[in-house]
Amino acid sequence: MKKHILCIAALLLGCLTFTGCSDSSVEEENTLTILNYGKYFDPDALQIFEEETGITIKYEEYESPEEMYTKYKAGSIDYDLLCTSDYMIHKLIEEGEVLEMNYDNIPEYKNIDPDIIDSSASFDAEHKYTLPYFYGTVGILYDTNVVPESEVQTWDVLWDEKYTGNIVMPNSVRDCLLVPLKRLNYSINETNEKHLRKALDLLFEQKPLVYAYFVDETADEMIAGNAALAVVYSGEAAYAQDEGENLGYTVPEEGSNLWIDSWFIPKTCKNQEKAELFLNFLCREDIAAMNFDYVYYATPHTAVYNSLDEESKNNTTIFPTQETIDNCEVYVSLDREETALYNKLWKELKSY
Amino acid sequence: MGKDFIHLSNISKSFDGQMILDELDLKIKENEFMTLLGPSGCGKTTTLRLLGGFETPDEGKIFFDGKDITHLPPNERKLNTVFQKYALFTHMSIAENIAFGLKISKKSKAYIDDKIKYALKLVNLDGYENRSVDSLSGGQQQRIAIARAIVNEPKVLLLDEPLGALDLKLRQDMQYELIRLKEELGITFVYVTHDQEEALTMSDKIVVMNQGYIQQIGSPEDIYNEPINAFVADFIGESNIIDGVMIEDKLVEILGTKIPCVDIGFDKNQPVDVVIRPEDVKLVDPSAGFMEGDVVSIIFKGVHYEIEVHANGYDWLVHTTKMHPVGSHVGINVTPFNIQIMNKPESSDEKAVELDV
Amino acid sequence: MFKLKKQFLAGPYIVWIIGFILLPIVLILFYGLSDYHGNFTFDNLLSIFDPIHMKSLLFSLRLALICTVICLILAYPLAMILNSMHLKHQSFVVFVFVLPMWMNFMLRILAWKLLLSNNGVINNILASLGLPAIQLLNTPSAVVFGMVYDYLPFMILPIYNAMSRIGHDIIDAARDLGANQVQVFFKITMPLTISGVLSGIIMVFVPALTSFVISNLLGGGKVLLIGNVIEQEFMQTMDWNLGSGLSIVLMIFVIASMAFMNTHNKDGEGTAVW
Amino acid sequence: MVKKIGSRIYLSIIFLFLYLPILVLIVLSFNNSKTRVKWGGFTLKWYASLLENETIIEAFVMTLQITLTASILATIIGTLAAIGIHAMKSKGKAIMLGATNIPLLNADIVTGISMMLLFVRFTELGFSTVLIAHLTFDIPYVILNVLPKLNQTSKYAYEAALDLGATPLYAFYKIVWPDIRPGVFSGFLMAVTMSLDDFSITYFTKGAGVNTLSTMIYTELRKGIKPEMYALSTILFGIALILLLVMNYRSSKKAIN
Repeated sequence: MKKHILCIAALLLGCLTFTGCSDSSVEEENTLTILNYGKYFDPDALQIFEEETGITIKYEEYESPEEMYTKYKAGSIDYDLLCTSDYMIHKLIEEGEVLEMNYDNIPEYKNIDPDIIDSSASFDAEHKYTLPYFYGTVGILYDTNVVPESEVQTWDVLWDEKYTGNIVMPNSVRDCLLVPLKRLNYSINETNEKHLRKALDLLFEQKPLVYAYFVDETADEMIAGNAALAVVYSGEAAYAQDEGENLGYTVPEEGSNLWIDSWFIPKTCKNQEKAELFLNFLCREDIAAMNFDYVYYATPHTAVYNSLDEESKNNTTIFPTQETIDNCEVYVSLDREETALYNKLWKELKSY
Repeated sequence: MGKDFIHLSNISKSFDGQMILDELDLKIKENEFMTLLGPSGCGKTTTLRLLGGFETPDEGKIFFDGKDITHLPPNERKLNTVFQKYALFTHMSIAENIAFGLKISKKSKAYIDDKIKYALKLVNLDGYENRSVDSLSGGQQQRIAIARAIVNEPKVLLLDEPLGALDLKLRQDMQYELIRLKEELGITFVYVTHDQEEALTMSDKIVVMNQGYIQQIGSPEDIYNEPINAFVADFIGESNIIDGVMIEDKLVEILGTKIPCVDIGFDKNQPVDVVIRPEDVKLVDPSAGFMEGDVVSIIFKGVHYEIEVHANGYDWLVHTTKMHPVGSHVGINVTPFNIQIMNKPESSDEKAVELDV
Repeated sequence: MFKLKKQFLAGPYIVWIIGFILLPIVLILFYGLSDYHGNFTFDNLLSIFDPIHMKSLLFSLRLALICTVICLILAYPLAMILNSMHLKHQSFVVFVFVLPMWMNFMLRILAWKLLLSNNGVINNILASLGLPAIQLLNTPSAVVFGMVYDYLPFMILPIYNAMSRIGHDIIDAARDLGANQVQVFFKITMPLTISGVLSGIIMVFVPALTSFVISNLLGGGKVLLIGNVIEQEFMQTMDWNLGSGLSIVLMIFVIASMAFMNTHNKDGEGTAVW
Repeated sequence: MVKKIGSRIYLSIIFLFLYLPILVLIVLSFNNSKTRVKWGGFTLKWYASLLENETIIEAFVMTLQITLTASILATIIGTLAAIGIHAMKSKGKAIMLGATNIPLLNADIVTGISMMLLFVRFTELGFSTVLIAHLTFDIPYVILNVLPKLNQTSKYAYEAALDLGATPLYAFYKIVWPDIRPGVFSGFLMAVTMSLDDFSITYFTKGAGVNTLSTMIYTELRKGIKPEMYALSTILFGIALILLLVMNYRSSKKAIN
């Protein structure tokens, strides 16, 4: 009897591997391999692209820019298109890993807000390499039932022992360090080890109060009511406010980080024209709108912005006011030694 | 022999609704070598386990030296068991195995060492103290199992088919050893086996069991020569068991022939089992026997020939020292004294006759 | 006529061993013993003495030890109970403990998160009873809990196996020789199950020592085990040399603990779970 | 009696511990509410939307593909290897067994990383690299399940078959195979279990677009799990339960016969 089971299993296997193989042999020629943040592209939009162009997309996600860097640098997968944050792009440009974009192939680029393109100068000085995708701030998402609005105007609240076990901090080096750095009135691009040590001491002091260090889970944890205060990206905050109740978002007055996530074409790209075809596609108004609805971060796409109702336009969680933007810094990349220092501090914080 | 030492009184025991022992009643005397003999599933091992304390009876009581021990756990009973597959502790040395019971009863070290030496000598394994169990042969393991049991100076030694796993030669040697041991120790042995030869060789008394009932109790000679029913006859040695009808006292009809016997007291025309041992069958000239037949096979067995004779539709089993070639025509004769007449069992499952011990 | 030498049947596997078992280890050694520029160095190995790494290694050892002890304490009586039930089909026991494994372990851990989180089922029950909420998740205890949950079957099965191999006649014999139930346990059952206990310990301790997933999922980023350090070196910091160096250290620890166990385990029936 | 009740209670607690999370997932799969902690009534909608969720279905199919391919190939290679090893002299045997133990005893993370280092050097990460990695840790389970069975078979029976004129293949099929079949089968099951449950090794060796359930859930878990996952896990559990029950029933029936 067992023979039969094996036979059936073998048959099943045969079918599965057969279909699997036939797929992969076709897609070798006509594919785009894309690496992006998690939850950062509407899967339906990807499908539309595949249907319109016949190009198959191999889509992969990552959590932190550092993880992206490793995946890219490992060199085992040749990516055609990447989307990541300002400072990481800066680093890769400096390492000569980025191809110049041919904006002539991206007519829809005209939709992108020139102000944001200007802000990108900190990492793409000559505007040759990148295409802004979303931008936003880092701030505090809080449970309005537990924390009064007055308290969250400053980062100090994250050291308030009242909220022991109710604080979520970011699980990435720079986003986590920016909080004490700003509290101490240093730059978020601080490289002075003494200053960084001071910031780290604050984080050590804070650690017993922290519920967890999260990135992507933060919004869901806040919606589920597992914590009262969380340091998040503005987009995450907007998503959380949409799904949950009684959640507020502010950027504390000491200032914070303005981030711009942008697309670029890495050296490993096998077909730049196809990559640019995809970039043009995502700048199309309908697609940009889809992605805005899906991701819910501030879009630099002027047409999409203009089509929004007044309420959304005035949602300061999504679209920071000019005042806030002026109060924020953009990350710049760190060199090898500085990165090593940051990593070391990070491990120190994490090891008990 | 001594007084009744152990009394199993009206014991019943069943497993999963299946009756293993049915109102068994058995007495064992002091210093007796008593063997429980029967086919597998007859209840002999269960009886032994009841004695050892590994099972409790559903009904009935067990008395040991006059005391009720029915519910006493095994470790508080003054008897020890030699297990079928020895059940030696593989994680201990020989000496540790033997010392196990003594250490538990907190004997002094010197006493224990002495006892180990004595016991090993008794089973002819002196010097084996520090060997590991795995390094011993089956026969040696068996002796250790016995040594381990007897150092505790039990009043009764229970042996559960202790020779079953040994080869023939070793088994015979061990039989003599056991008899010698029994005499040296002067204690009661209760021995379980399905091997009739073992039972006949060693026992003072044999209890033949089948299907939870005692069939017959008696000395080896009694059991062999005067089996009480066809089951016992068949189980103890080989027999020709033939359906017969009692014509009148001292005359029985088998296979269409009336032959004289010595039994009396049966009803007229009562159906009976006629049992004749193969060595009691005499092969004579065709005209001299009460029946004629042809030799269909002959096997040389060393001391005798085993011959099969086809006569009147029955294949007779004959043991004789004289050779009769296959195909030769012979006569069959049996002296009346050697013909056993037995009542047919009341039911097909050979229900035993009630016995009084 | 061709004559098939049976040894050759292992041919494909020998190739496999060389290509996919030995070669990767050679690579780890290569990376671990060289620096960024490919020069030979012991620095990566020695970096284990860096206080950060040492701390997380010691912390991993501590959690793994606690996890192993808890598993042992839970599993041993359980194995005894299961054994005393005299199940007709022992495969049933295996079945019961293997079944959860067929459901993805990530999902099972997720379920625990739902139960244990601040606003989760257990805290809600506590709240409805008027008791204060307790933070159960994102603590070292939560990580140990997850480990115990995931690895408990690996402790139970070998112990149960060893226990069911003890013949009833052995126990009977000990009882017969005067041992009471407590004595039987200490003198017979325990010594005879020690091999099962040892393989259980190995099968729990090693994965617990090297785990990084459970601490990621239940530690809330606050519990940094040596496995997490290695994972971060590979996936975040991109220092493969250091990561390999630490992996070698971990490997040495695993081999050492195994060697230690094996000297105490003569039967060597290490992995017979099924 | 007290002892018996005590042990029953203990048993129940352990089973609760093992099965509570599964129960939670099953309950949640029927929960008509978005938040995870509130019961919003019975629904089957997650099962319906599961079928439309391509990410999950793809990961599920990928998992099946990898698990089945790896387990079956591992069973074949492993069984052959076991026969080969069995026929070896003691020294060769020891070396082979030592090597076989490496992936079993080594930490998952080290195995995963070492294979990643290998693949990154010589090829591109993708489906085949995951498959190779799974095979690598599946084969030892097969070997270790088959070898003891081989040790139990009598060498003479096989030789007797050859003596009676059987070809080696026929003799193997008629004499050796029936003896080792249970070992092969449980080795296969073991391989399936390990492949299904693996995360670490897949995590380090998978390429773009290749996601098993484990790795998919790992990313999903951090982004907020979709209720469809509960539905899938309930279905998976149901399948596993039925499969194992059938197998158990079969083997117990055999035992009675």
